[in-house]
Amino acid sequence: MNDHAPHADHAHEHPTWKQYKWVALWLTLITVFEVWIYYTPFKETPYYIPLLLVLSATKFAIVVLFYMHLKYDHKLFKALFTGPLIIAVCTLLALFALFSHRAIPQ
Amino acid sequence: MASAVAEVHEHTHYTTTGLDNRKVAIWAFIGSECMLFMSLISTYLIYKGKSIVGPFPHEAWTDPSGHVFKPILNIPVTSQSTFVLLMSSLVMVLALAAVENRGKPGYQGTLLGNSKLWLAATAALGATFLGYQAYEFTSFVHEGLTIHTNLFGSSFFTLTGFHGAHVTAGVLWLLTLLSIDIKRGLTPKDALLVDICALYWHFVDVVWIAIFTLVYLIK
Amino acid sequence: MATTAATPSYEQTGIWSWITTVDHKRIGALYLYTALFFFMFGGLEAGVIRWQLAQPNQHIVSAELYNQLFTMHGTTMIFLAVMPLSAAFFNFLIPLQIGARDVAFPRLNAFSYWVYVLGGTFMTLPIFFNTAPNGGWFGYAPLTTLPFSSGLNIDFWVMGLQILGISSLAAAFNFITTIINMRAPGMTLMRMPVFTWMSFVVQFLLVLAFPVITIALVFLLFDRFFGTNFYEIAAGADPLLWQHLFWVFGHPEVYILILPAFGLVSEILPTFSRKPLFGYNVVVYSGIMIGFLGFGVWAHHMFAVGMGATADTIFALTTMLIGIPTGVKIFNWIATMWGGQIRFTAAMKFAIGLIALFTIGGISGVMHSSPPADLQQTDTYFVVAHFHYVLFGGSIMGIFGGIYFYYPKITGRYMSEVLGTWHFWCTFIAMNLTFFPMHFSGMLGMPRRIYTYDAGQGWDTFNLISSIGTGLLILSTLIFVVNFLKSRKSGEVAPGDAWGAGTLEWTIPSPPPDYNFAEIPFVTSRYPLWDLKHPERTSGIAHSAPDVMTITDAHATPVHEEMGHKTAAELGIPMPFNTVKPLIAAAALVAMFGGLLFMHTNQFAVAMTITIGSASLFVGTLYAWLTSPLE
Amino acid sequence: MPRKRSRRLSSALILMAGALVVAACGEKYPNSTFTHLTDFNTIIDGLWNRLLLLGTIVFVFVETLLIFTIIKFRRREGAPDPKQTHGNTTLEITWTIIPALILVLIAVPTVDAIWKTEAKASDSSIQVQVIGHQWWWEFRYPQYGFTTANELYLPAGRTVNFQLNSRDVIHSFWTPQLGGKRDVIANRTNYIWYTPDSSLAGSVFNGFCTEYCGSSHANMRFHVYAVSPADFDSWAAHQKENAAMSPIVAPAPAAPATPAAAVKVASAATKPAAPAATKPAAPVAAMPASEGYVFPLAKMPPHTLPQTPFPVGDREVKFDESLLAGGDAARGHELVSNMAHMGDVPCLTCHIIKGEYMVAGKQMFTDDNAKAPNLTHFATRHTFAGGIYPATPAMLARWVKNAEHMKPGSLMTTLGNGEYAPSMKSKRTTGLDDRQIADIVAYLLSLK
Ligand code: HEA
Ligand code: HEA
Ligand code: HEC
Ligand code: CUA
Ligand SMILES: [Cu+2]
Repeated sequence: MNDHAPHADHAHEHPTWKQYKWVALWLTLITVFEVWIYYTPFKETPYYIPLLLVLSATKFAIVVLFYMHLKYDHKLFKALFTGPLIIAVCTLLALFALFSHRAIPQ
Repeated sequence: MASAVAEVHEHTHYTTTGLDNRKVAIWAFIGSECMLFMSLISTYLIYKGKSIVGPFPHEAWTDPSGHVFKPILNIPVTSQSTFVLLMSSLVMVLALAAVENRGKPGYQGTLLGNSKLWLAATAALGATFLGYQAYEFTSFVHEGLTIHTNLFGSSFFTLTGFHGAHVTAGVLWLLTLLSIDIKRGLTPKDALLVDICALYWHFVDVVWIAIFTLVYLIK
Repeated sequence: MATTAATPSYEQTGIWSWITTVDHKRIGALYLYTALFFFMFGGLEAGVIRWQLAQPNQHIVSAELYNQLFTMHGTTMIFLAVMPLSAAFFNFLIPLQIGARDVAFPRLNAFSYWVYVLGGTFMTLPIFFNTAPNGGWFGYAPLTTLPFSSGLNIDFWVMGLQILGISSLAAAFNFITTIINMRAPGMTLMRMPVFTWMSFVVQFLLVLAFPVITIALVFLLFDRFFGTNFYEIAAGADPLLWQHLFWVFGHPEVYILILPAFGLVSEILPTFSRKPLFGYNVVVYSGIMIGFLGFGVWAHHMFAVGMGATADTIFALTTMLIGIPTGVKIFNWIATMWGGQIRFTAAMKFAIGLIALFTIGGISGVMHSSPPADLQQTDTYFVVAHFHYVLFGGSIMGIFGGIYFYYPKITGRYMSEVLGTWHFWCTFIAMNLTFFPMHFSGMLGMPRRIYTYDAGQGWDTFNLISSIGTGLLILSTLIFVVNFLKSRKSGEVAPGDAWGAGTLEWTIPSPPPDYNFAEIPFVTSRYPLWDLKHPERTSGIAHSAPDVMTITDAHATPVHEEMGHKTAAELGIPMPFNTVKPLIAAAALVAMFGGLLFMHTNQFAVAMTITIGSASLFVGTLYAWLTSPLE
Repeated sequence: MPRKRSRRLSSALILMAGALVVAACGEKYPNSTFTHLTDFNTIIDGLWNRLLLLGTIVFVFVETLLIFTIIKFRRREGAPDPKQTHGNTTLEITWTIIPALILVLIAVPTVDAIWKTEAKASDSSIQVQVIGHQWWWEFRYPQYGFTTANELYLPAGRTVNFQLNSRDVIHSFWTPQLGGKRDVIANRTNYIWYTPDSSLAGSVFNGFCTEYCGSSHANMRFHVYAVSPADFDSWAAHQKENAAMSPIVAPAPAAPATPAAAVKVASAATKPAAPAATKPAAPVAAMPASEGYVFPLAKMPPHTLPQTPFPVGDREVKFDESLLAGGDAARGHELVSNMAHMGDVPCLTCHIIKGEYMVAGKQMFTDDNAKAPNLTHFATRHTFAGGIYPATPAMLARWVKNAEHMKPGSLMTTLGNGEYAPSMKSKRTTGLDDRQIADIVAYLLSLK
């Protein structure tokens, strides 16, 4: 009954097993690195937190782009995900800023 | 929440974009989940350092009776569970590839094509993660941190608990797929069923990536 | 043209067919009736409020009951009346406007409706037992936490909203998918009717805003039932956490309430001006803009909490910015009428009424957006005036207009224009009489949410006028009710193209057959029916047919006015089975929350039995539902 | 026909405007926010005028355009289809830019006013700590070291810096005539400051709680007395002292304090004090000449005198008012502090009266954790219970007898014997009889 199968759905290429392996390797390496620096004096420097944020954002992006194959998928899905993600991140930053400064003079 | 990914057996009609309805819906659902976890994570961050009694995540604490509490978070253990969850994502993509490529050379009859194995492995790794979490929760309770203790306890358990609930739902979903696979075998026509489950599963993984950094590694 | 409305619109009749229906039109109708009922109920509550406040120091209701009344009035109007009224139109119209045979997930749609009805009932019943929610519609913690509200009142509110949130979210995923994926060939995004566009934006607002209140409510629920500390001031909690989370949801929510009305007006004005909408692109983009900016202004509800000058400045500026896209809409609507041939039908009057009244509410909104000035306005009747002008003058006027406009499509008969005219003028005058004086009483010092006040404060006359206006509003709503019910039986019979409008829903019979379109149309412009009947009106817009592939793929045919009526079976169109599973799942879901209540009456075992029992029923039904075929 | 309609529309509008104008002329607006009585309100009112002007311009423009359009372009029978237009970029840009410019005209003074009103208060300001409770206000003067409730004295001409805090839910502090609101929040300290104009000495203002805070949110009001600096100092110096009657050693010589009060009490009571459910009589002041300054009752205009009627129906509190004349302050004094005399919670389990101790022990509370209004100089106050009742004997007696009926939800327990106590959902079988209450009232009114 499904002869006029939805077009375009499978036209895109998926990442391959080779890529999957690399992705997994990178994820592991980054995680190991993150945990490792947690135990180094680097933790006390002001660069620690930004570095961690960058690293986890990288992991986040890798999983979304390859495992969730967003990189290869329809642009609609990119929009459906990045739009909300941006709003969520901005809201989080705004809330964080609102709660972390003592507002009232005196 | 499950309702959002419902209607699994809907037939594939003509669609405007050529995409399947269920896949559109799951992405919308994932977008929505971003806001859900944003609220949980924000609350955790806002309340960090605001508890008036211990235990605390990263600092030791002595209560008025002189009892000393260690910093509560156990990085080595959580690193392991994080690794488990990351690997579950790997086997998840393998499961999807196995179903999608059923019958193709390189998959037919090979390890790579064994979708049942990969589905089972994903579910098992998810369950392992949950086991770690159960261990973590009980040891925290033993160390004096419950959901009632302080702001940290409330926000920590609720945040990680919500994530754990998502993992649980994912494991159930995977087991359902596994049982279908065992019963009648998933074919490339069913790839979408696995795909939407995989998207959900990876998203839950991605949330953990954020939680691991923001909650565990950053002081 | 059809001469009777007796065409059997649906193949089955009887109560059971309604309970098990998965037809988006029937569900839309159910939403409409239910929401109108709740609207009356909320109005009645407002009536008691105004009766109590008509004169100083009155004793119509006790303080406790008054507090329940305004809480339930606000909650009812927003969550049980206006949102579901919008949902009625989403359900009924979106598939028709985009040329689809149903929504993407018909059973999920039924589920949303049943969750809404049961959740609404769950929240409304307690008022008869004097235990209705009493924390205000935004339920500020810590007032709503256990130490300060130990009764069941707030439990009903927390769980009721949680339940309604599930309904809204499920519906929103459904409509997002529907609009993205169920459009007829050629119905590009920029050809969608503006109502569908505004609804599309609203679905995203729902999907992004509701998770936030869900979490805020989960915290409150956990605090109340499981002893967490999220809002527990004794544990050092910050009371502003609730406020921020609530308003991150709450402000997008107000645009959820208004955008559907904007959409309806954008359908009505062109039809009765006999001109296409002026600046279609701009109206669409400004709608998107409003939705997007709506996420960046929430703290304007919190100018008095002491956020500090920087935050006040930022939120003031973002708030003011929203006035621009909204103004653009207003001017485009006026420009649509400009140079037209305006027919003053009841629907058109309400649409024009919206422009006139919403503008007033928008301007007072801009006055709020200036924080120092808002320090004098916030929590006074000036704010009450603002939000009734936008909510009543905006949402409700737009929805009334929509009801007059689409009634013929829904029922096959027109509503009486004479009664409609009476309804409009009574409402218009009464509405101003009720809410305009509140600007004065507010700026002259009257706080909101007070059940009583002393004489001689300078508020007496204004309150009296407001209360008289409310009496008239009730009267005018009764005119509407009579019209609505009477026209069902004896209204003039309407043809498919009831008003000479241009969009797809008017190409099919009124009421539409259950499969909507005998053949999926292919669309070549924004006003397909005008292409057919008044090509001169659309000659200025670009036309283009979709490519042959898509057309054959969808078995689509060019748009023509379908007048005959055959059953789905005769046409060989497969229709979804009716099913009662969504209702069972919804009931189980509501029972799951309801069971928790027994924890607060110290019947822990009962609570757990009910909650776990109905949770299993829910999951079981869900499995059964997902594994049973649709057709 | 449409023309007739629009005429009807405009006549309706005119009628309405007319009605409002009439209403506006007939009434006084004692709580108007449009004042320039403080620096704060002057800034706000200036801003408001700008908002009102621009708002009115936009309003008039849009509505005129709308009415003009619907009249001019109404349908004419048999007319051909109108010219079809689809949009116009120039127009779109115009009606984007012009509102943007108007908003700039609003934004600039707004931002200016934000930074002015949220600047740090000058160091020489009077500090007042405002603490919100369900449903009454605690006012502390840390520079002077005393605490009072529900009535606030401010020296005209000096900047006051309010430091706001709550002990329970969120409240909001508002005196419409003097300044904007600021929320009163637990675990968070807020500030707001303003300078009452020096011409204000001798005036009184109404204040309100404007954040919904539970059952009696409507009954959480207060009064602000602006007084001359000299009067303020005199008042403050007196408030700092112990209560007139305390510390009491022997109950016998109640004489020095009582006569004046007793006379007043008596006279108030003999006037057949306001029957239930009608407007109560004006409060009776107890202002001894030589004591500290007290804002004269006579200078309080009607809108500042509370008019809350006695509760009626199942909330009615019956009290034998003839007993009030015979109230004995000394006996009352003993009752408030002595458990033995009451068989129940004496007043001092919750209230503070400086210099007074519970018979068996210490004062239970300090100002920092007080559960109830400080009563030390209660008789210098003209109103009580969140400013909703005048401090008359008849009112006080009923209050002490059944505060929960007098004020919905009040956290002061019902004390009268045989009274129904809503919070316990039962009738009390112990507690004070009317005689004892009369004594306590006499004592309360002696606390100058
Ligand atoms: C339908 C719902 C709806 C809508 C559409 C709006 C629209 C707006 N609202 Fe309103 N608002 C509410 C519902 C709504 N509001 C509710 C329910 C509350 C109270 C909640 C509670 O406390 O219970 C509230 C409260 C509220 C507050 C908090 C007040 C307080 O508590 O102190 C503020 C503050 O900034 C505000 C601002 C605005 C603004 C700037 C807009 C703008 O979107 C308006 C824009 C429109 C126009 C400006 C008119 C048209 C424009 C032109 C004709 C162009 C030219 C105009 C100018 C240059 C000015 N609103
Ligand atoms: C869409 C939303 C909406 C609508 C339509 C209305 C409509 C009305 N509201 Fe509403 N109102 C709110 C939303 C709304 N309100 C909200 C959010 C609040 C804040 C709550 C809070 O503070 O928490 C509020 C608060 C509020 C207050 C302030 C209470 C307080 O602060 O103490 C007042 C006071 O006058 C009021 C009055 C009215 C009146 C007179 C109407 C009238 O328009 C109602 C007119 C009546 C009807 C339309 C129905 C009449 C019909 C019948 C009775 C027929 C019955 C017959 C049959 C069944 C056959 N409202
Ligand atoms: C359970 C604690 C409690 C006890 C015991 C108690 N009170 Fe109170 N009282 C309160 C509270 C709380 C208020 C504030 C109530 C309000 O305004 O809502 C109050 C208010 C008052 C007021 C009004 C004060 C003002 O300035 O507004 C007076 C007078 C008063 N009490 C007198 C008494 C007397 C006399 C007794 C003993 C016979 C007594 N109270 C016992 C708690 C108590
Ligand atoms: Cu305190 Cu309202
Ligand atoms: Cu808002």
